Amino acid sequence: MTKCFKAEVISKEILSDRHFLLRLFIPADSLRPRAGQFYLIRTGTSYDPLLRRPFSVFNWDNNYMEFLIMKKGRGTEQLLQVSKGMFVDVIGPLGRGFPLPERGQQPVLVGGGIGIAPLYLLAREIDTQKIMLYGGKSRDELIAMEYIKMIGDTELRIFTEDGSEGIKGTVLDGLREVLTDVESPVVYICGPGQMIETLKGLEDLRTDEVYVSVEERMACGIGVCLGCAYPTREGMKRVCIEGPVFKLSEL
Amino acid sequence: MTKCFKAEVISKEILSDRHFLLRLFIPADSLRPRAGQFYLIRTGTSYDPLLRRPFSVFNWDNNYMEFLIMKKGRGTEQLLQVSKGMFVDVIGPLGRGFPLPERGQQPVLVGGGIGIAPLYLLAREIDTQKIMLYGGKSRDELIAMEYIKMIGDTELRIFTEDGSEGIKGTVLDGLREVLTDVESPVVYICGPGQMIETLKGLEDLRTDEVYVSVEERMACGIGVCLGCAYPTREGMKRVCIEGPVFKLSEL
Amino acid sequence: MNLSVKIGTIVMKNPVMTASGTFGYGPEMAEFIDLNALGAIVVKGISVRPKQGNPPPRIWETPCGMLNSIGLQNVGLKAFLRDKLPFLRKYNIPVIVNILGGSTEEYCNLAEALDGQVHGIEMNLSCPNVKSGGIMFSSDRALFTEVIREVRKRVKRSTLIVKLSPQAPVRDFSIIAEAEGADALSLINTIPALAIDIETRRPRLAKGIGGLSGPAIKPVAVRMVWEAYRSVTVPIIGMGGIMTGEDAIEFILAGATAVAVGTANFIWPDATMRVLKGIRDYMQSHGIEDINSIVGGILWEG
Amino acid sequence: MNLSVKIGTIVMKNPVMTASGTFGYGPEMAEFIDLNALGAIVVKGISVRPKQGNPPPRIWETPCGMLNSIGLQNVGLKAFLRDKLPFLRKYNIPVIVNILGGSTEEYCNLAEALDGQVHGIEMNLSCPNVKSGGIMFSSDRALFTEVIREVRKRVKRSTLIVKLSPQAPVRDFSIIAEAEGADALSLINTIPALAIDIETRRPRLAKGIGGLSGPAIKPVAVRMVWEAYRSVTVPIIGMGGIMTGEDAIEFILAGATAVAVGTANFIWPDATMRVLKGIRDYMQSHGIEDINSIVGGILWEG
Ligand SMILES: Cc1cc2nc3c(=O)[nH]c(=O)nc-3n(C[C@H](O)[C@H](O)[C@H](O)COP(=O)(O)OP(=O)(O)OC[C@H]3O[C@@H](n4cnc5c(N)ncnc54)[C@H](O)[C@@H]3O)c2cc1C
Ligand SMILES: Cc1cc2nc3c(=O)[nH]c(=O)nc-3n(C[C@H](O)[C@H](O)[C@H](O)COP(=O)(O)OP(=O)(O)OC[C@H]3O[C@@H](n4cnc5c(N)ncnc54)[C@H](O)[C@@H]3O)c2cc1C
Ligand SMILES: Cc1cc2nc3c(=O)[nH]c(=O)nc-3n(C[C@H](O)[C@H](O)[C@H](O)COP(=O)(O)O)c2cc1C
Ligand SMILES: Cc1cc2nc3c(=O)[nH]c(=O)nc-3n(C[C@H](O)[C@H](O)[C@H](O)COP(=O)(O)O)c2cc1C
Ligand code: FES
Ligand code: FES
Repeated sequence: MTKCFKAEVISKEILSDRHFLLRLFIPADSLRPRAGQFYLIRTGTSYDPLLRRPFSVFNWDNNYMEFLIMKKGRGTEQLLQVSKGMFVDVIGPLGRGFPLPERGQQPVLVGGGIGIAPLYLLAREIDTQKIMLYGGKSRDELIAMEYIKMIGDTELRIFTEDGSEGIKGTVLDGLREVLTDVESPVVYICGPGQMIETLKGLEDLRTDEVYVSVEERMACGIGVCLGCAYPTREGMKRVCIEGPVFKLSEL
Repeated sequence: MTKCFKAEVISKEILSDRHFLLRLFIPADSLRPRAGQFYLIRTGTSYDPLLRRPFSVFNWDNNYMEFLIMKKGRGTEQLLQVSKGMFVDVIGPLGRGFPLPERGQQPVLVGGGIGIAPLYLLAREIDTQKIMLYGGKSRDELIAMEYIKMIGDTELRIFTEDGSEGIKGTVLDGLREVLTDVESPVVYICGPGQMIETLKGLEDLRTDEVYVSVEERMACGIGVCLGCAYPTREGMKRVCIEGPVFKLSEL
Repeated sequence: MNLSVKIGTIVMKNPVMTASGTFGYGPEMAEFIDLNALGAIVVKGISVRPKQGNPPPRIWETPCGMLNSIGLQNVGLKAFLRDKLPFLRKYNIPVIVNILGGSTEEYCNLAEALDGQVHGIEMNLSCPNVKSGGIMFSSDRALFTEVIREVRKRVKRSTLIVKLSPQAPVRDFSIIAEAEGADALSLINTIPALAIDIETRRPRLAKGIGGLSGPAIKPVAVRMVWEAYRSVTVPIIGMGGIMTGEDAIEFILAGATAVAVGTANFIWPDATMRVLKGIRDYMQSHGIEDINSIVGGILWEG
Repeated sequence: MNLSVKIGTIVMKNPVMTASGTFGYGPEMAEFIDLNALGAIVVKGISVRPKQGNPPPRIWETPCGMLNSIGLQNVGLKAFLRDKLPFLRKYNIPVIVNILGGSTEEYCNLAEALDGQVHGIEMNLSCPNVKSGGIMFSSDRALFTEVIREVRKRVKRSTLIVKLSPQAPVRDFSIIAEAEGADALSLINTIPALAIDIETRRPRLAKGIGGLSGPAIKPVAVRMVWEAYRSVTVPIIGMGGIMTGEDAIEFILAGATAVAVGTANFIWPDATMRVLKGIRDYMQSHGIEDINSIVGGILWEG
């Protein structure tokens, strides 16, 4: 069952001037999250900012949960201010995560920028060999590399649009190439909104076996406000309940 | 000239579960505050709470300024969260402080609870012998005693309404007694609103030589909002400009 | 300690209800709180036919508040009665259905279909009248009067609640609503507002204007509840930025017999229970035996 | 880069002005900023005779906002002309005087006395008309029309600005004000609101209802500016919760030719300068040569 509780901050690891890893103590009776699921987080007693912010689970273990967070506006700025020992309000796990690959499928994980967060967990959950494509505009958008390089059984390919690291190009270029080589792929994608828009245009990707995690502004995260509506072929879906992971063919 | 700047937190000393001493680094070019003057303080980037909060100067030296703060509502709660190295927004010094005693006058300082803040500085500024009456409902309202006991040349009398420390009674009882003994007294008072109301009723105190620091809710603290109006015999006065120190006979 | 209040013929075990559109149809929230502990549940606005609602983005955060333009997305009357109501009937709480329409006829159809099926019918009149070029029922005197009058004729068993918009003069519209037979009033609905993305120069919401809710509007809502309380004798359901029990008490002192918790449900799924506990605590510490004794208890003549 | 804008016949070197009642008469603020850097200064509302204003408490903080009920305290017309105006004349900025009265006659007297003495006269109509039992000029169509019409006859040299209240329908009242000859509109004034101390059961302000200002009301104000912009052709001065240059740009995109900074002055005495710098920065980073080119530049048809 979904939980709503206060979690103590175990540590905050600064990864760059815009990125940090927030590790929370999560009581043992909390449900195990699936890769792609998310938590809503809020801190402090001020009503400004008012709403909780959604973050994918980056990693977890029996007594902690980690979130990889990019500073964007006031909510994430405020989270960056928390320190060890403080408590934050969390609700989760929420939404539907990525389905694990079926036997015989070749997992291909495609992450852009901060979109790597849920894919890191997914990569760790998948215990067979996988291909991981990770990209950003330039090398400073490639975050948590130390963590990503440590995932076992992974063929990691790095892309940057400006060529400052890895292959020059986008992960979607990379994906196309991979798909020409791989027999029965199952693709998992998480990246910025713009990347998802591009994806929808790629007709050759419209197979059943492409899963995309999408983002939409959320108020409640639990299905009651209808704020996170996302248009799909079957009408409006709630990203927080029916998503955030959708089959690309549904979008 | 009044200054508006960011000041670094040098230290935060917790004195009780509701009281703390905030020491800020104040640039050397800042004006020297007078006892009874105050600063407006604000912290963080949130608009909730919105307004700055006024605090009297408790103590200062060439490179720092100290405020004795009682946790009351959300603004002071928020200040309690600041830590060494953080910056807070300050404006000051503001308002009119206590006039120093004239030659031959016997200073009598009367403080209730957190009202001791500006009187501590005043006591330190007055380099002649002074009488200081300090009281609260009970002993836990007597704060910063370690500091107060260290002021030189001071006859300190403590009062508590419940008798848990010092003399059982209020500082106003004490004041009356002192005034029967002392020849040409000059009285400085700071305490809760209720104490000030009582004062106004004490006809025998209506001499020119009683100075009271009053409180009113403030928005701007610099005279432009007219929010801090206080009724006096000569009409409405602004606590932030014409006050916070008034002659009791004016009120 | 008596927390029970009456809104029309609805007896509520406590004054805390949900604000329409902020609590879904119940099941999602049942994961977080015991629905039986609520004074009443008010569901998302229902129209005759299902509505897809507006394209995203539908929400935007503002200082101490949020804008929404959900666009009246709902399952429609039929699906509500078939799929949603049975779930709510399992609970021992009054069910109030918020209704919305594009014409007086639609409101009447909804009212007829729901009368007697649910405890209360709340008319959300912040909808444009299709025939009169988009004028809101809630801000046009003639439309407002007519639609309440017609719906009143069709509601014989359920309690009829008229929800006021903050855009119309409260006094006048409260008096009209009461005169036309409303059993209770609820207020306030969200305040129309606009936020612009200065990078794209487009509104933050796909639909442009949205409704402002949350703590930011609380003082405006309290004032309006007070104005309504002074103008009518029917009970008032107060809402607008209620986050805590203290906030609820403020509304009750201003004249609300019951309170609805809206945006707060998004911050804390158990916001209604927090508010209820806060009310209880206040009553206890202030020696208040009956919540009804402090309705409109503000010490001020105005 | 051109920041200069025109409001009636007033040429402002930049679009940033002060909101009436939040900047005193100038001298206090001159300690913090160079008044010459302002687009214009709008002083605290002036009445024919001096006013003591309301008893304290006069202000109360609310979520992202504040209530005030200063009660129109001011030095009165005579003292203003004698003691306050000479100070402002030393600066090279347009002076706009906000006027308030209890009758059409009082407004006319103020207008006559000030016409030609100051660059602009801003009519604050959120005052009760004494004769008609306290109805506000700003929300009664007939009073509103009449007072503007009469004042217009007396204002021959200064620019006449009508300040709109958020309580009246913006479109209708904007159109009336323009039709009656207003050279410009300013909006919004504070929103009437109420906060109650649940311990004492009394209003937080001595006078009960106060006006809500600050970031909380910004999205409501932006919406109203946009509505006014679509309804009239005279320039609009936008205000309500402007704290930053970004906020100001939002108002300008919505249709404001100039913006006024109010409550923000209480948070940062140099708020106007911060806003001005923010506008400049935005123009620079977006390659905008002339601020006038983005007035009403929102990409949305409504
Ligand atoms: C399911 C899901 C999972 C996410 N996982 C992560 C993650 O693991 N790490 C991470 O850094 N970010 C993640 N995000 C994005 C993150 O929620 C936003 O960056 C964050 O809410 C921005 O808040 P802010 O106050 O800093 O920014 P602001 O721009 O000030 O936010 C203003 C408003 O817009 C909303 N908003 C802004 N950007 C987004 C966005 N991309 N998606 C949804 N709402 C947004 C905010 O919630 C807020 O209501 C996720 C988003 C979703 C929907
Ligand atoms: C000139 C002056 C000097 C002061 N010096 C000190 C001091 O040295 N140490 C100290 O602890 N306190 C001092 N105070 C009181 C202090 O400003 C308030 O306790 C504080 O503002 C409360 O803020 P809050 O957000 O914690 O409380 P809340 O109750 O949440 O405040 C709500 C609102 O009421 C205002 N308010 C509440 N209490 C007071 C008050 N007593 N006076 C003025 N406004 C108030 C707040 O500023 C805020 O706008 C002084 C007040 C004044 C006017
Ligand atoms: C996301 C959302 C959806 C809403 N949907 C409806 C609705 O369908 N019908 C209605 O009458 N009010 C609706 N409202 C208004 C609320 O019921 C309530 O009147 C308003 O939000 C003020 O209360 P609050 O500040 O506590 O949220 C909605 C509000 C929000 C935030
Ligand atoms: C303390 C205070 C006093 C005000 N006095 C006046 C006034 O005398 N005349 C007037 O037209 N508006 C007055 N206003 C309204 C402001 O000019 C402005 O319209 C309103 O505050 C909204 O802007 P803001 O949110 O930036 O403050 C006053 C506002 C405040 C906060
Ligand atoms: S965020 Fe509220 S329904 Fe999804
Ligand atoms: S606090 Fe604004 S005038 Fe004193």
